[in-house]
Amino acid sequence: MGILKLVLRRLALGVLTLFVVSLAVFLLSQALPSDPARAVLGREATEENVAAFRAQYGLDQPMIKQYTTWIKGLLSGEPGVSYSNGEPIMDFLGDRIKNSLFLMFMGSLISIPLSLLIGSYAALRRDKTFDNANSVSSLILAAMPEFVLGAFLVVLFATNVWNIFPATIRIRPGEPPWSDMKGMILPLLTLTLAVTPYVSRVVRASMIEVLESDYVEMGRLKGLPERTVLWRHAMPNAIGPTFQVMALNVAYMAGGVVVVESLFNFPGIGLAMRDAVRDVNIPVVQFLAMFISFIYVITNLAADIGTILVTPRLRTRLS
Amino acid sequence: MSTVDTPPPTAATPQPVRKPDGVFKVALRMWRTRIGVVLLVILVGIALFGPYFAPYGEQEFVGQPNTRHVEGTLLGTDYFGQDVLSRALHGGRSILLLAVASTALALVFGVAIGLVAAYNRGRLDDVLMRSMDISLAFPQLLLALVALTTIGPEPWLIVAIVAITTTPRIARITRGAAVPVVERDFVGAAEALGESRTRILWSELLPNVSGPLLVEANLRLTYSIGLIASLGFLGFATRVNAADWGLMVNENRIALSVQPWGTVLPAIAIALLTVGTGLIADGLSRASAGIDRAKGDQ
Amino acid sequence: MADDSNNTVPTDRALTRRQIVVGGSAAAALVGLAACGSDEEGATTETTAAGGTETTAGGTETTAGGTETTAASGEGKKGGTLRVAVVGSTNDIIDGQYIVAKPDQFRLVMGWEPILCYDSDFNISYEHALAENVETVAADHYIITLKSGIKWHNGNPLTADDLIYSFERRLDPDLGLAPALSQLLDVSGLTKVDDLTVDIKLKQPAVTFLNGLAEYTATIVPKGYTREDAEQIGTGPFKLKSFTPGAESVHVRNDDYWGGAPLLDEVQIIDFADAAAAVNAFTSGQVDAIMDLPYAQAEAVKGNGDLTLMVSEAGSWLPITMAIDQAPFDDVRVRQAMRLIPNREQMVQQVLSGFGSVGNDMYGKLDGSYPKDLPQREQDIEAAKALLAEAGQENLTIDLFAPDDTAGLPEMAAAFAEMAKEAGVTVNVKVLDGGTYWGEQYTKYTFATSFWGTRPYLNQVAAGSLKDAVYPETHWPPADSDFADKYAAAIAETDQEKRYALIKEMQTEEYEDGGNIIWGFNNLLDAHANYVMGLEARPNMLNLDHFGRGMKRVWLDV
Amino acid sequence: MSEHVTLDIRDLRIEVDGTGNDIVDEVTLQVPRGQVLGLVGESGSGKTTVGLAVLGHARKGVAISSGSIEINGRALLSRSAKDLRAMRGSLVTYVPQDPSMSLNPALRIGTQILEVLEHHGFGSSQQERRERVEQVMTEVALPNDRDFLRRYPHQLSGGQQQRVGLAMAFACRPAVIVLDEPTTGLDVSTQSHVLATVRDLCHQHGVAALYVTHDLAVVANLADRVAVMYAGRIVEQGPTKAIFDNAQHPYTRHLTAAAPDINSDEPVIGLRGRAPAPGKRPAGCAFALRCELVTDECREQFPVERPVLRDHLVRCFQAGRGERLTPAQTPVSVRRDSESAPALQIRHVDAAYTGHQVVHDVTFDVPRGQCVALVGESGSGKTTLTRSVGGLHREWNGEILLDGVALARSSRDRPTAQRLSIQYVFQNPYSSLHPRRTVGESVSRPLRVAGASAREASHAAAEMLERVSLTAAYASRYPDQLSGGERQRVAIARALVCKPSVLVCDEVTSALDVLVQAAVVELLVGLQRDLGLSMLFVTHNLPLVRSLAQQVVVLADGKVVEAGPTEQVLTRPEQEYTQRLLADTPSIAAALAAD
Repeated sequence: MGILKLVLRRLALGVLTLFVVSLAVFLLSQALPSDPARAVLGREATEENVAAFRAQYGLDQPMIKQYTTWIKGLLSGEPGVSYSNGEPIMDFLGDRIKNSLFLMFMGSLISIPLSLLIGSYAALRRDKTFDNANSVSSLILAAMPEFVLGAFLVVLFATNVWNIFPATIRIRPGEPPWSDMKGMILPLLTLTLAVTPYVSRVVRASMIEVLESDYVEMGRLKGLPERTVLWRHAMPNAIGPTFQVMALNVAYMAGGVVVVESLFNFPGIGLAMRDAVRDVNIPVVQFLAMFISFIYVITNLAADIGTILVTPRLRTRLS
Repeated sequence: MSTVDTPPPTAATPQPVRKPDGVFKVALRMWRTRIGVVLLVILVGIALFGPYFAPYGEQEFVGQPNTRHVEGTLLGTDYFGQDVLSRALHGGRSILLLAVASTALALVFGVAIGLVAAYNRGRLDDVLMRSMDISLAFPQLLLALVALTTIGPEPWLIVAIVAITTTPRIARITRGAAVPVVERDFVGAAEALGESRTRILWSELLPNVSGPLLVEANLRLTYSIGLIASLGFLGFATRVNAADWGLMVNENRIALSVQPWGTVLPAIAIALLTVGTGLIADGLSRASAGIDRAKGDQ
Repeated sequence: MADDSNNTVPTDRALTRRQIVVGGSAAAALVGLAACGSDEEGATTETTAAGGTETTAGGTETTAGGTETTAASGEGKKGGTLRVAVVGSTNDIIDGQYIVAKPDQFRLVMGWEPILCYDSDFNISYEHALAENVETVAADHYIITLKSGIKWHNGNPLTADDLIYSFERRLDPDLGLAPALSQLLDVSGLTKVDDLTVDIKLKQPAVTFLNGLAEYTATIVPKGYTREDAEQIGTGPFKLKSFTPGAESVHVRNDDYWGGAPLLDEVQIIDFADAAAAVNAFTSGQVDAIMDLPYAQAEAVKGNGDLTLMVSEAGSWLPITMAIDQAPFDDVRVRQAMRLIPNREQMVQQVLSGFGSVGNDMYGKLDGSYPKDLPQREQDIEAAKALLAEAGQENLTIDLFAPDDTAGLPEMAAAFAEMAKEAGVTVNVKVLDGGTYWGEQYTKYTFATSFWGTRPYLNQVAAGSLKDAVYPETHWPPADSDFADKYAAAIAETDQEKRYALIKEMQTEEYEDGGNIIWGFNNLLDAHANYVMGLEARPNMLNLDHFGRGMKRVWLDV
Repeated sequence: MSEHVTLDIRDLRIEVDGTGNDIVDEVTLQVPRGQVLGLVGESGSGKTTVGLAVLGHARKGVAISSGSIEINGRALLSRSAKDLRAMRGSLVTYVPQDPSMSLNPALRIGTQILEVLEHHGFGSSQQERRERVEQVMTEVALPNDRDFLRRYPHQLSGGQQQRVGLAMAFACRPAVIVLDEPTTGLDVSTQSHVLATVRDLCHQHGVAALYVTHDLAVVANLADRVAVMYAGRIVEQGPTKAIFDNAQHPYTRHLTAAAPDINSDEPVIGLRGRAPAPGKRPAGCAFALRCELVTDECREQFPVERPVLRDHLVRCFQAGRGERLTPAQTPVSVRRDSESAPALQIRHVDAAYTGHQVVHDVTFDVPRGQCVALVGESGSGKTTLTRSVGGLHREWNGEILLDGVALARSSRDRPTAQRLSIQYVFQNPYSSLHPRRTVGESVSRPLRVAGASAREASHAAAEMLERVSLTAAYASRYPDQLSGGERQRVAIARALVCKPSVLVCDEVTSALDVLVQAAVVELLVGLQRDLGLSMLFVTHNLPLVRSLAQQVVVLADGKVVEAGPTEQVLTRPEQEYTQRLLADTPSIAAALAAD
């Protein structure tokens, strides 16, 4: 019962968040100094063309009307049509969404356990060689923007030094995102290298807090084997913060895909976003902004619920 | 015999008067912080004074573009036939100024919001922090992309966007650090004296969250540099053909295999700058954790 | 006359918004407007004549030999898939008669063929065209006869009805494919003579009509064709199998092609997000060829024994435009001074990495009428200063506008601004976003930048150098000039010699007093793996040897 | 006796890693089977370090460097980590200070007890182990049903949590148990129950217990023998009665004189200063710096342990010398100027905390010049009430009158004069001083806020620092350079600098060691006498009340249970609640008398 109520409350907050974001996105696109019709149709467009365009996409409607039409479309799963080719947005973004989600999923699948492992081990070996080496190398990795990192990986593994991995990924239309796993290697490596240092630092910090707790010392004083102390006494308490970390991770990736996708020509939403921004393709920009915010809200919601589920103090308080 | 007349030992051996060690002082005892400071000083020096040492002008044509060996240049030419070294020496100022300006702005707003939220708690706290959460739901890079595309790559806009997206993060950290301080009794003592709210925020709370804030400010500076560099990479330059480390990476990336310096030099500069601030942030956070632990022991 | 030349306008526009923002090197986007081979160090050497026999491109020999017949069908191995990298996006389209972006050119050429075409000397030809003969009855009266036995991809024969429909479709004001064509031609002017012949009466005399028929977008589509057709029917050597904008298109061999079945089984045109990704895919062997190789990579490709660089001369150009009726450019001395400011060779070096040739403030480079005898204008700061002083503009300060969506233009403006400093002119480069730049303000700027594709001289005049031109950027001609009358006479003149004489007068006037600063022409830069046979670097309007005329003679030597 | 010795610690030395500075040195202790040894000392004396060492454990940064520990003749310190693990939790167990922190929040309590049995191979089957869990739960007087065992630590009260800690410690039937202040933070009634349980279990099962505490009353009630630690060394040890009745070491005598007793009306006697920290300890006797009997000999060398009587050992050259300690000041004579209006009147005050009412219709007065002690257990509402008086808590109704004038709810709404005349001293001196302000700044601040000039304020501050027995030199120090007692003096000085008519003291001594506590109480008593202060003294520590309050108000569940003159309430309580409270409060005098 309690959990349901809490989930509903968080959900309501999530919806509120999305509502505010939708307002922001909408207003921002209204603030566009250049006329989207003009921008899309280009320099040879006649006045009639522009007027027809505006009518076709409802740009001649009052703002409130445009907003409600847009929201209704979003809610009914028909977020409108792309300015550039008149196609329904979902038609050409459907595959891209799948691809990007797969990329983020795979990235998380690798980087989350890796960050947990590295972070925990660094916490255990605090101020020892591994911890110091890791702290410095992760600092350097984290300091390198993804675009630099990715570009070097390509030079190293795909083009100039060794030609082992494909420099770009090719997922053909209609094929599942896992159809080119070899091409996935470098994008995943880039994402992992970009995300893991940051996340593992968070894990290290929360793990240290747990390891220094009285109950972990108590576990040792009870004569429990170190293994038990770590896995049974420390881990469950470090897991809660870790959920937040996973959410962070996903949120970070949602931003990072823009760069990674353009580096490796990955047919995902990041590239679509870039194109849409460039082409002033407002419906697509609006949709993707909402979609990415949606992912963010959902992962946070999931992390909150996850944290509650693994934290008895929070879980039992509800019932 | 009175107990009180035993002279207090501390009075007998007067200690030198010193302020409690600040986070920075403690952090400076660590090698990582020192290296960070050295890196930062060097890079800031290059960014600020580099132009005076540049052999060529910022936009001076010196020879065949994308060429590694050009007479009169140390590292060759970039995509536009300009001297890579000179461009790199010119290219740090704007990124640094923008990053510092936006972080400073974010710091002002974030700290104000965080302190007000922590001190007032209740509804105001809820409203403030929820709105911070909401603004965090909007991906930083995305906002930057959309805003810069719609309004144009103006310096003030870059500063505003980075500041706006950084503010909630600083506000959260400030609030987190300030809540335990609010509960400490010296705040109550100030309240009992009837000190004004602003005074309490300013002189009771702020000095006592400076440790975590310093860490966060450094961290945010690191990320701001990265973000502004990424914006440059994505093609948003504030002046046409202006030298800018992030932009340079983008401009010359395509020639990476032919003339690596054009990409590598600014990339290294960005990396060293962020590593520098990152190391300082790391040292500061370790120092402030150590100080907090010491306090907890008492 | 305003004419068909607007066909090429989309080609120019292809640059907009396409290669921008996150794209690879800025200058990379400039590639692809024109044609003229040049060795690495320089456009200045002008090694390759516009004549277009034998082009040596860099270190590796171009494969297909000098003449067009070498790789005729029958020669070379059959089979295989050719994968070509292009920089594309979700905005890309396929239309038999229209393009939005550069990859659209490629896809159009694969499936549809024009009524006439150009050969490599830039003369009108029938070789790759659908017309067997176009008879010029008068400057305003033409009779087109189609080749017989040509079949559509669905097996139906090509007829005069298709030709008439194709004109109708291009004239359709709702589609707006070729608005300026309607200034010349009305649907009522089309008369079917027989199954293969159509009689065309223009609204006014225009010899440039023939040039219009030779544009690659002046294709014939089957009667009833629309862009939305599920099956995209053309006459070209490859049939469209699938197309996903921003991802790829797949084209399969048309076994019934009228010119003999092509050799390749399949052609894949693969979209890349930016030039860097495309280059990486090319150099790591994921694709066999690349359209628009970034200048920066030319050296690397040249140094790679497995790869072949194609440098093709083109006639496209990037002018700085001065509105001749606005201060300070209403004083001809100021215009002349500005034209003396740029160091043209440096501009070619800097903006085009040397992959181009120096311009002489004159367009129509590949046209037979191009005035090679006009003296090459050079940088002369002192003369410029003197002219400015005469005009009372010693310390001129002026804004130069450039769009942010056309890579290269802001940089070109910046390079010019640097040079202008020497002459005491302060040029402030103002970059506007593309939508704004090409919006209402466009053609009203006093001082701006632009880009144009390859056109014959008269077609270009109609497009940009008349008061009623499509884009009168320079507001040419001056009020007291008879330039427009000469133009009217020229397009009505069917005799080439007389026409050229008129053109010469027009050219001279623009060369002396005009508002365009044309510092250079850029080359087309492509590359392919050595095993791709049948592509030749020669003067061309389109990349990859005019896309191998639909890749019909291309084969893989593996 | 050695054959009866279960725990045998010899010459134990524990150092700060890498520095060679000793935390604990020359510690030799024996605990026979079935006996409880009380290890007493101030915070920082090293008593917890010794306690942990008995389990072969040293905290991060600390190492056991020499000495031996044997349990039932088995040496502990030389063992491998694995052997040590096998002994911990079964042969020797530990009950920590704060059960809310040391029970794992993520595991059910049943699991946490059971896992000890499992890992030490207790019994032969899981069934047997489960039965043992149920049994040990009964032993510590907790329910042993499934539902209870499935609870998480946060679902238990503090007393229950500590019983779970005891159950874990006793589960494997250990030979030795180390209890580290297990009742700190518990209410007296809960404390008395837990202590009874400990005593019974040790005696029943023949466990040797090392009971680490700073609370002498607890020790007097529980321990068979007492060892007193000062600055890392045992300065005196002997049978409990001998230690309390016949203390030989000056430090021990100070300790006992400083401990308030519910059954004694002798005033407490404090001692200033603090024990030297590791690395700063002198060559001679560590207590020499504070000792009134100090000689040159004391400063040069640390005296060896020598017996006073059988079983009673002391390390002091001056052992047994010196007169009986007497208070410096005469107790306050209670002034009964009932005609003058009370300084503070609390009339029908209801107060709520985050919406829940925690104070119900409380009415009492603080007569002018008197000290009223407001006594209650945690959760009784006493802090909410006092904060309301101080204007720090706003959720209250009713009337609070200062000098007959009603006070506004919030201090901000009160006029400056009113604000200055009610002053508040907080519980925790570590949190009540702004860490980045000098003592002088802190003390002069109230005057500055009230509008005084910097010079006036700092002059008044210096004067007030002298008044609380700190020198004016303290003005330029920062709080982290001060001991807890010094900080509390500063806090008091800050309160008094405004010349208030009412001083509200909220548990002002609870964070302090007993000697310092006594010194602060002495200070307050002196100030009350000299300045004629009216005081509201809030505490949970009943014995302390005797030393300074003229009136007592007992608060329970937000209601006044009993109120009256101190002597009457503490010796002849009328209400059952008060009686029980008094009965549960451990008393040294009563314990010694009972023996």
